[in-house]
Amino acid sequence: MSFLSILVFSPLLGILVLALLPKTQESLIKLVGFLATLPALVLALIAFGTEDLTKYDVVKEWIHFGSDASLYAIDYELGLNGFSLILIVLTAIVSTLAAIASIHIKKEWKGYFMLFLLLEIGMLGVFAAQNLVLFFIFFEITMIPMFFLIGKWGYFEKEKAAYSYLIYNGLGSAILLIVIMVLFARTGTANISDLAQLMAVEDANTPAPISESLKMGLAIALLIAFGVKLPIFPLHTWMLRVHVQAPPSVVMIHSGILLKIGAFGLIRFGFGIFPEQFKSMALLLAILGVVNLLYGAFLAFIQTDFKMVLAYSSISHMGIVLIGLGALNEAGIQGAIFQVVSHGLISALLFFLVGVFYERFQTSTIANLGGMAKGMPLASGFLLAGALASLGLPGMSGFVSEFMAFLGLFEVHPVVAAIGCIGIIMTAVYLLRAVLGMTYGKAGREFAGITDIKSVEFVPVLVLLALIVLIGVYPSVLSEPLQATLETIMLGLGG
Amino acid sequence: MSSVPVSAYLTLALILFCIGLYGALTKRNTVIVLISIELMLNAVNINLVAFSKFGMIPSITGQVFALFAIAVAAAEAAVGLAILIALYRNKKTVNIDEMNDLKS
Amino acid sequence: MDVDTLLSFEWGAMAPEFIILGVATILSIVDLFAPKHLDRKIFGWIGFAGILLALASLINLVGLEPISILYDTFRLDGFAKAFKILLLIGAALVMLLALSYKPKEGMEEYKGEFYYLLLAGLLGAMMMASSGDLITLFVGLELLSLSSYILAGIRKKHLPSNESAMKYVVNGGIATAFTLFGMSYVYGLTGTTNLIEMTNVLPTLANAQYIYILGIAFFMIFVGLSFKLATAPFHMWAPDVYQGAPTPVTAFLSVVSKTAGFVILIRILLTVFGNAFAGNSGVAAMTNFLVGMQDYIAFLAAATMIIGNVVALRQRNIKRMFAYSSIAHAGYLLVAVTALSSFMYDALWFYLGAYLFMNVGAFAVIQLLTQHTDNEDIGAFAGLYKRAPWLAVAMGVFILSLAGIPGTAGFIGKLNIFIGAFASNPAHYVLASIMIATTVISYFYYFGILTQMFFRPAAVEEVDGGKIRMPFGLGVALVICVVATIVFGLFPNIALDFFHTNFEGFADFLQ
Amino acid sequence: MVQELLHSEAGLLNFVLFFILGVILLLVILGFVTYAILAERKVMGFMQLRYGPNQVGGPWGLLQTVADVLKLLIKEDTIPKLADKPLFILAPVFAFAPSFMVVATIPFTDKLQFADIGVGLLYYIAVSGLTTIGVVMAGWSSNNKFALLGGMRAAAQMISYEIPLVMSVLGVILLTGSLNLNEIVSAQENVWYILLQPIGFIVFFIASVAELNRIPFDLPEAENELIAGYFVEYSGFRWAFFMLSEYVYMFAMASLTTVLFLGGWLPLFSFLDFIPGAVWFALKFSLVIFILLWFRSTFPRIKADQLMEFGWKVLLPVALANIFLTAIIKSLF
Amino acid sequence: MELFNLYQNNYLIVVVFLCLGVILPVVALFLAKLLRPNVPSEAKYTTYESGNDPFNDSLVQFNVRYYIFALLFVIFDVETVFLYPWAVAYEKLGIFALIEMLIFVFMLLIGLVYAWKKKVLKWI
Repeated sequence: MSFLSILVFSPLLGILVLALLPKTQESLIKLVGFLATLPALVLALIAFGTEDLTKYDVVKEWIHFGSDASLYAIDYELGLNGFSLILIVLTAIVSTLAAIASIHIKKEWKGYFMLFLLLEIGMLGVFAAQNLVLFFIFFEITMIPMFFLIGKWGYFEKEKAAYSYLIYNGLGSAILLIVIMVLFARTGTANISDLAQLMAVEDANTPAPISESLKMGLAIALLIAFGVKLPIFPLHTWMLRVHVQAPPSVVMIHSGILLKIGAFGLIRFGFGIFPEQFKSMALLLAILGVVNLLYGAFLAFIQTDFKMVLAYSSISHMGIVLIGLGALNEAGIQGAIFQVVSHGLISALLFFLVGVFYERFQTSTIANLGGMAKGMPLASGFLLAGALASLGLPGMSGFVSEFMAFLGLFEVHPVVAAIGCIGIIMTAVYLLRAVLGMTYGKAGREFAGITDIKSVEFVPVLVLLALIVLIGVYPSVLSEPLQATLETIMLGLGG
Repeated sequence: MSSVPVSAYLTLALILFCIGLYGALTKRNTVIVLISIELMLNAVNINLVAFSKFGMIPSITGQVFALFAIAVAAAEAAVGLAILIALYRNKKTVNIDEMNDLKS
Repeated sequence: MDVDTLLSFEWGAMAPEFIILGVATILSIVDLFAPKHLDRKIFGWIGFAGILLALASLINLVGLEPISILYDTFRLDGFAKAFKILLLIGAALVMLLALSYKPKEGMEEYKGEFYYLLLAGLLGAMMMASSGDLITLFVGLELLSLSSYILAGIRKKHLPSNESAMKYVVNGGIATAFTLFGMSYVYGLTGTTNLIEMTNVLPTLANAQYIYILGIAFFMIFVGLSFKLATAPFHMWAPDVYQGAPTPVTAFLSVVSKTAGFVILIRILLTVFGNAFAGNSGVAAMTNFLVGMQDYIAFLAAATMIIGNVVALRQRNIKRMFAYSSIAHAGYLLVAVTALSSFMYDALWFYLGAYLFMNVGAFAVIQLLTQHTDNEDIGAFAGLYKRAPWLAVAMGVFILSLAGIPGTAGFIGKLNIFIGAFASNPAHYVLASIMIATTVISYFYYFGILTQMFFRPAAVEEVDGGKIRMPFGLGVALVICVVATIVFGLFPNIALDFFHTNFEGFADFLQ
Repeated sequence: MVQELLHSEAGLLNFVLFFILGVILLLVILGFVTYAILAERKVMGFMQLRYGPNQVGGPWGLLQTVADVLKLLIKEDTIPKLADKPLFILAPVFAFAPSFMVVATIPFTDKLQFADIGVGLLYYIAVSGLTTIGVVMAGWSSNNKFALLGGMRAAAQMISYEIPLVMSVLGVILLTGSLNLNEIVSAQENVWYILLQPIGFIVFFIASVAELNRIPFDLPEAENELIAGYFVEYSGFRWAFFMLSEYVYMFAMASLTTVLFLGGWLPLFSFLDFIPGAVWFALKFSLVIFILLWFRSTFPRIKADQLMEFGWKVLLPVALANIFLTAIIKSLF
Repeated sequence: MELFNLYQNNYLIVVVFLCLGVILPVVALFLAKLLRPNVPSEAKYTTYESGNDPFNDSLVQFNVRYYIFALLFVIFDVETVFLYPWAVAYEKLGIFALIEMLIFVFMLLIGLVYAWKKKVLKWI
């Protein structure tokens, strides 16, 4: 077993151990579930520390269709580059923290953790996959556990949420599958770098020709497929339901990592394989980004439930990713990637806090939580910190990413960028409205007998905050590993 | 040799087939439906025998095929009737419209 | 024909058929003379052993060169071997299901028949797989059909069973007539019923009138065979029959019968119509007849997928739902047929194999549950995870595989079909997109079952604590199915390599 | 002349000529029936030590049957109100027409034959089966319980015995290698098939008696059980046609027996061939008829269940065994 | 041509006989109609039930055995379709045909035994 395989599949060990445990042993199960996320974290950090990422590449023969073994082969190929490595680290961290957050889970811990770990395998695999089919397989593997996690452990309308998650993502993945299969069937390979090369050459030697219009169609399909995941404005409704109905620990994962698969896919495949086509769609991307940003911000403003505020803020923040991508220059794309990571951390933090509140008050509406600063000063403080990070306070990660993304866009489309800036302001407005309403607003309830954030709950909060600040103060912790990836992308874009 | 062209047989067979199909699809009485099916199968036999005698490449195989078709048709009719009898015992009807216990 | 010619045939090629025939015959005789109180279950085990023996003898034959005996009416080529393996495995699993089938009423006196009729149906299917003549094809088809008719109605005192059998017979009869009518035209055009000889004659037919007749023949045969496949336009029987028939029979219909249907479809399509030409506007413009028909097949495939998946959404009865699901899967398979790419055989073979395991497995669970609760409503699955977690997980695997989720054999099967559809020229984008879209639609009802099993509490607390006792045979079948579904999902090359090394892509198909 | 006619082109003229010849045969058969009925009554009379008809038409009551027919002719005809009228009227025709049709292929001598078709035997068996339809039709259309029961019984019996009958002649076909009745007769040049096919003959004969609905197998028309079976509602000439068809069948079946097993027109010993074939045929034919009449006065009627089970459980297996015995012996020698 | 004429003529005869078979009853019944008296009365047209007034529907339900015999007949009669050509061509076919037919008839016999054992052949 190679390093990367172990990294990706390490949670499997936890699943096996859990399978053997009796299902009544609550604390033991939770402990095992938590421990099972650690190997991946450790390995991911080790990988983060290495210089030469290519040594982790794994290629093993796996499936080949048709009688010619070299053609139509899907190999088991894992590999890392700067971008995916960062996301893997992010995944490992958020997973571990979400496992801690899962102490609030009230029933069927065994099933929960097994699915949770399966989900982690899927996420790690998605970022490590070097080939489209493998990517798709891991992508779908994330979908099934999510369906169950939402549907079983969620709140009142959990089944509905699970279904809308399933169907939207199913549709997205279906479109993705079409793209993947067309590419695979007509070129005979699913390897991403091979494909990128083949696409770049005119009249490449493939089993079946790929016309320019087909390429454009595939690119658009790819945009839609990942747009569902991201989510881009008209395709976002499922995501609200999930954010509201799923248990907070799951939403940490979902908002923190799963949404990023959309961005990851767009950057990795969209810009990697179809640079020309995406170049021609850049303005569209930027406009979509601005729409997302504004739409999310405006609607977040009128929400009464804090979860909904966060859900719309996610939409809004994903707009920034699109804006960065639409800029088509190094700053923009770097901003987009930064935003991916930063939003992953921030939303994980905020949703963890939501989980903490929900655990204590069984509610997350802003009005009901008013005046929390008195009862739970620490928690309120963290909440405020998270919100500030989210609205892009300098010195925190949100600032870096938003700054770079807009910097990039101002260079190309200043008008669009200017409109987008309204969104930034809005962000500050709605977040502060919500957070201040909760912390200092009119007291919504009695806080007597409510414990503040305690013992193990500190871990995720502090870790996440530390990372947010770290990135904010010292961005090159991300930008250095990203350098190579960015260069490749920029090369593909012809600049 | 023959004053009757092969197309006449084929047309006859086609007409019989269509009558059979019409009966099988529209009749309410299951027995009649089964008989209609037999009619369709017999139309095939006419085809086969006509082809075997007057076809472009006449050969005896057509008649052999017709024999098999007859045998199979008989078996099918037998099975059909047996099932109909079993059904009739339980349901007391041979009307195909009344066979509606199976519905979602 | 004298003794020497008789002995000169390689009868060994028919060994699997002979074994099945022998076992079926012996069982039927023993059944008549065995004492009444003898438990007929032993017959099931004998039948199962017979199928395994036949499978062993078939695998023994795998390495041989194509054999054609009895004046080319019986062919043992790669195609036949490959699909016979599927048929035998499917029948063996169904037999295991049948062994554990204990309905509450209506089957008291017909236990023995059940087993040997199953074998007779299997024999018919196997004959279809390896016949090189329209007559034997037809006889095999009918042997399978007639056995299935009776099997569907074998619960003699059970009204739904009777009714389903009746509907099956009527629809089947019409379909048979269609097929036969088409075959008669093909015979008329070629003057022979032998497929090999036909392939020699058909390319010489270039007259527009003949092509026209051939077109009619094609549609007749295709429509007739769509009955066996349960695809549009002859799918209407499936829901009723699947619902009314005993569950093992339903499994048999959805697996063995369907596989056999595709076998005969491919045989006829490729040998007969694959060699004819459509239109004769200049020699250069001659196109293959089958290619000319692609659009129509594509239309039917699309209709089948849409009907199957959309109507399935409304179903509450689990067997009925699976009937529509089976229609949908037949539609997916038709996509592979439509594409006519070099991947067609792999795709069909693998998909049918995957479908075999996942569907039989699903039916095993359905049988166990419906028998246990005497309730075929989808609600019977409610709270299964609580009552029998392993069973629920197994069913979950089958459902995911049917829905085509990665990690299961169903996904690889679909992948294979997609490659075929996209790799062919011109590529079938629309058709494949419909297939993918309908797959997503299928999530609704497939995951509906998962929802019932995992999310909902059991509808009623059962008297005996809701414990489900697992009969041995069924348990074995379930384990095999789960393992196969997952193994072929993760390591599909076990099957694909076996296929390619042994059957060489059916290069011997037309020789 | 007939030979030339047969070889000339088929046309309307031929049709007319054949028609005339057919009418002649029909008259002969009607004559036969007339006197067969008389003979039956006479023979039964003798066997039961009584006179039988002896009053009408001079010595031995020669015109008795003629008088009976006349009586039937002027008898009032009723069709029950509840009957299904078209079917009721059609039934006698359906019963009679096939009975006459089968006679067409029977070779009375090597010269005297009407239709010499290649599949004569098959033709006979196929067409004779049609009568069952007439019987069932009569039983059903009468809308009478007795008639219906009789019709169903008759049908059940006829189809049950049809199978042994059909199977028993397979031995003959195997030996001859042809379905042509002429060839079957000529194949008996040396040995009659009654000697080569004793089992076949016995099965055939029993089955044919049953097919003819004669004692001991006359259940469908058992007067004292079902009044008169399927034709209970018929009267006058309609009724007469059922009777007529029965006797025509008797004629046909006796001829067939003669042809298949008794060497047709061939002489008993070859030195006796100065006697014309027609005479030989008549002799053998009369013998068969006599045996049939003899049966009638000797045997009791058997029970319905025995009748059916005998056909299926005894005759059919025996007939099948006979086929294979013949086939095996034939391939051995 | 000669043979064909012979062939056609022979079947023409069959047609003639068919016509005769139909014409005779028609003519005879027509004659009888001229001769016979017609004195209708209500009683004459009632269904005959040995002097009792008819009761219930006459199209009574039958014992199912009648149908089962019909089914058996269909099967066996049709199977003889195969035996006839076989018997005719037996000399030319040789031992293989014998074996094949033995198998075939053996199957038929199983069918018969099946019916026997299932007490279908029992007439009540």
